Amino acid sequence: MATKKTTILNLPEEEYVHPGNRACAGCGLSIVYKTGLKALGRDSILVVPPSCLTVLQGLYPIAATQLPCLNVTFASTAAAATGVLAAMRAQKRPDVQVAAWAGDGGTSDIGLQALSGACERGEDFIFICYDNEAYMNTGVQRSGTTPQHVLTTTTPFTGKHQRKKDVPAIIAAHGIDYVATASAAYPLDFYDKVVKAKSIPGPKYIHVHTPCPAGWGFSPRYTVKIGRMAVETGLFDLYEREKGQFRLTGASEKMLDKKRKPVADYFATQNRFKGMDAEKIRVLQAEVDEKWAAYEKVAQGIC
Amino acid sequence: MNDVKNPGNSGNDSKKQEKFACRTSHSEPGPGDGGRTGSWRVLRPVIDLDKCIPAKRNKAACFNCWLYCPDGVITKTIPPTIDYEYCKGCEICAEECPADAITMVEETLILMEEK
Amino acid sequence: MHIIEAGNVAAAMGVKLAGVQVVAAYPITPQTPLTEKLSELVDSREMDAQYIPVESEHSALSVCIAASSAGSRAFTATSANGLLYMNEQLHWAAGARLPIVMCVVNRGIGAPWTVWNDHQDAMSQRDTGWIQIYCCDHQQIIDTVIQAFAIAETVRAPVMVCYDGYILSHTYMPFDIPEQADVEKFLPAFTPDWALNPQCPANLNTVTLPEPRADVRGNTAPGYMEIRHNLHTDLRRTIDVTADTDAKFKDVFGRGGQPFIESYFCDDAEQVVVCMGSLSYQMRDVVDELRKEGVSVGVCGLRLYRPFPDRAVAEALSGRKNVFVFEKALSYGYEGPLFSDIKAALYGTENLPKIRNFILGLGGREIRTRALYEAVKTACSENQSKPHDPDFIGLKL
Amino acid sequence: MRDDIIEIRWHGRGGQGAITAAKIVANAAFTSGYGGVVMAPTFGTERRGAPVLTSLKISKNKIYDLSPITEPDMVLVLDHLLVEEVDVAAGLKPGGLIIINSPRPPETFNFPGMKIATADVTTMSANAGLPTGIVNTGIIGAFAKAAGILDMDTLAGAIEAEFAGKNPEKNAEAARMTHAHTLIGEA
Repeated sequence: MATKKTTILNLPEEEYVHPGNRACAGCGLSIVYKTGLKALGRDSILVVPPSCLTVLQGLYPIAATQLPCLNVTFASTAAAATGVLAAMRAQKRPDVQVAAWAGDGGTSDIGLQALSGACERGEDFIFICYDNEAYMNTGVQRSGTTPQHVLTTTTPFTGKHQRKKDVPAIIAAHGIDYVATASAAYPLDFYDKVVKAKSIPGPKYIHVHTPCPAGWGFSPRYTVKIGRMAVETGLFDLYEREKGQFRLTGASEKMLDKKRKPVADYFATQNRFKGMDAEKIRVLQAEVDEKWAAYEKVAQGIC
Repeated sequence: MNDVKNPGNSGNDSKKQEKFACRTSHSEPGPGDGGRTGSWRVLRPVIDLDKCIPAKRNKAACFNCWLYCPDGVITKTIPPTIDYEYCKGCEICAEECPADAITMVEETLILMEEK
Repeated sequence: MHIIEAGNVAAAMGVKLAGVQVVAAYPITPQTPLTEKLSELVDSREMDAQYIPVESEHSALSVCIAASSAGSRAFTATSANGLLYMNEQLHWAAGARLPIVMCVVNRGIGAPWTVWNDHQDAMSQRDTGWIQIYCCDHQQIIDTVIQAFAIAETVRAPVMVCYDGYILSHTYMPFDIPEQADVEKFLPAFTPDWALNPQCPANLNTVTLPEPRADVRGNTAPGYMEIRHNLHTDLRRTIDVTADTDAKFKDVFGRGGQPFIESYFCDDAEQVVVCMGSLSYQMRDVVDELRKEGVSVGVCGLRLYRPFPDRAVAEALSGRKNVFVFEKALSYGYEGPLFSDIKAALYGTENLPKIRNFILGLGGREIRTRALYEAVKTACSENQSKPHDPDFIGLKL
Repeated sequence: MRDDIIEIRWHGRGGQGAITAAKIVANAAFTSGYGGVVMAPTFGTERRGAPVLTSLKISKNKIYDLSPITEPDMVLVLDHLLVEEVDVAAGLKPGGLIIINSPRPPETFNFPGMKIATADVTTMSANAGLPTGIVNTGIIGAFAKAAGILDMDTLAGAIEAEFAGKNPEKNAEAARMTHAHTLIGEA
């Protein structure tokens, strides 16, 4: 793509999130949120269901966010975004950017029906799912996007038996023009994706991987490092699907020419993977290898 | 047939209504919703300006600490500064600094020094 | 101008006249023709509104909540299980103090499935903080939809306009369509005191603590309990607002005058029948017949169910010999919900009437005027109080 | 319960337009000074081709009882085959009127104590230029002739208003032609 990449030096300095908010120290969402709001800009309205972001944004009557935001019920996020859009059309204010920010539970589980409806109707908004891979706000329960074998408070001993739900693929199946993934470890890549999404009409979906020190069991110091490892092991991939065209981006694109780190290294950094054994790791490594073999074929033009 | 009176509940049915107050539950933006979150900190990030890249070169460069700070308490200035009032001490800046310019210092030691 | 149309069309015409900007709805019998009519009006550009064909009732009300929060006049409609699917959003809309109007085309609730009329759907939602007004004919439907926006926007609370599924929704009868200019005189454009706006950012409906807390300027903002108390006191005041709105409507359109209770032959009545919706008009034929026979009976058709006009109810009923409450809903394991409210309103008044509760018409069980006549006549002659355990009319056990 | 209400029941098949016919008569009644007009289709699910009912009540006074008709003053049958399938005379008041779309004369129908009127609406409507099987406007002509409550010109006006932009003249003509060819049997 010809669009110029943003660098740290030209990333806007203005902050839209006040300090002294209630996010945990080292929160991956916080990194993504402050960067995403820079990309969205002042002329935006946010829609947020219950999630860690509800807490980060502050308790009545003080708000940590400097953009207008509508807090809505868990299942209603994308429908509420639709309602804001309808009001903006009715009031002839088409320039206002509407963006929904939901967690993985609010997206992949309880919010999926409304999201699917909004995508099918072609609502002109950006839906950002920040994926910390469990219900963190309620204290780490499994969600649809919790990876296999992860220990949560509702999968306490033998881990989650099922695989991670591929939400971006589900949303892409609606035939919308922009679906992308991103990571808290690569804020500039995320920033550029949000900026690009703003220029595309219709529904846009961005799925962001946000490591969670408390829920995943690692020191807050390593939030960025662990996010980066998820990409470098090939477990979580950065990509865009623009008008159906898939391409890896940023660090994941570079991984095509590099040797990936073993997934075992990533699992070793977090307490939530304590239930892993050699056989489980072997199977997961094989799955990642297979996925990347397919990426390489696509990159070489062999489909 | 309109024979039953329909009295209101205020007792003074004909009196003009006092305007209803705005009841929207809206929060206004401001810092420190969570209080002075600097108190959450156990370790304090301290920047060694001899190592810090923008400080050393005296020009805009690096700013990884600013980019990754989840709480937006580090400035994109030469040299970068940290707002200890709100810094939660997560250590991401120290971890991500490519020049190892940020060290985490025990708050208790700093408090003792200040005394 | 008078036209002969179905009740659902009367509702749609009211929505159009009220200048609704955002409509979101999901089809459900017997509300569907209303939804179809509104999409037809929007698609043909007879109505300048955004019509959102949502994927569920939950989303229908979500769209209205958001559109209203962003400062647009919003409308939805549903029935039965659709209303129940909205339940969470009903509380949310009222808590957020949004002047949304919704038509509830009353229908029984599953399981087992029924598509026919009773009042269980709306009455089971009475504690959601919504104002509920019941209609007896098509003129009331169109007039009440218009008035509902005036009430909602004055008190900042949502309104349900309830009318009987099929009996009113699908039945054709003549009604007058008010002139657009008159409606605009009665109902000015919606100007919310707060709306989502990038120029003035605020975070709406955030987590609120049990205790009051200082805002960014150091002023004390209410805690959750104060916010709930405000909703309650404002809904109590809504009783007067409903009367004021009715009076203003009568000035412009010449219709109205009985905002809480529509009474028929009540001034000297020893016996009074209380009911809601189309049943209260059907009961007028019974009253006519019994009056011919010398029975002193009248009917009170309750229009405002929430907030409950307790003072008006007490005034209308205390001192009567007998009060019979006929209703199409049940608080299972107790009695008809309206019956409980009526008894509570009478508490502390002097000259307590004898009182009885009759349950009828559940899930569309046909209500023959002859059966109503027999029930009222018998109750009058029995002249006994039965403050507990309702009687069922037309039950075939 | 009230004796000021004329109750008319319509028998047709789903999709045959009985509701539209009843609505046209309702409009004509309202413009003729009947302030109380209530038209109610069968409540519930309707399926194309299956027998359906529509109730029409008209009165000079407001009608409060919206329940379905059980003791009609007259019934209209849009398809004479329905007579074999449905008890069209159910609840009909003694001496009540049955109007049937049929090529057969009234005396061939056996409804003791009732007044029968027939008209070949199907043929008349085709002669008026309507597509085959459209009988819901033609039958209104038979109603005008046999019931004698509303005059043909008012009904024709109501037909034209209902079908504005959709062959109003042909529909009105079907009614007028049927009106001229309606046979009324001895009571």
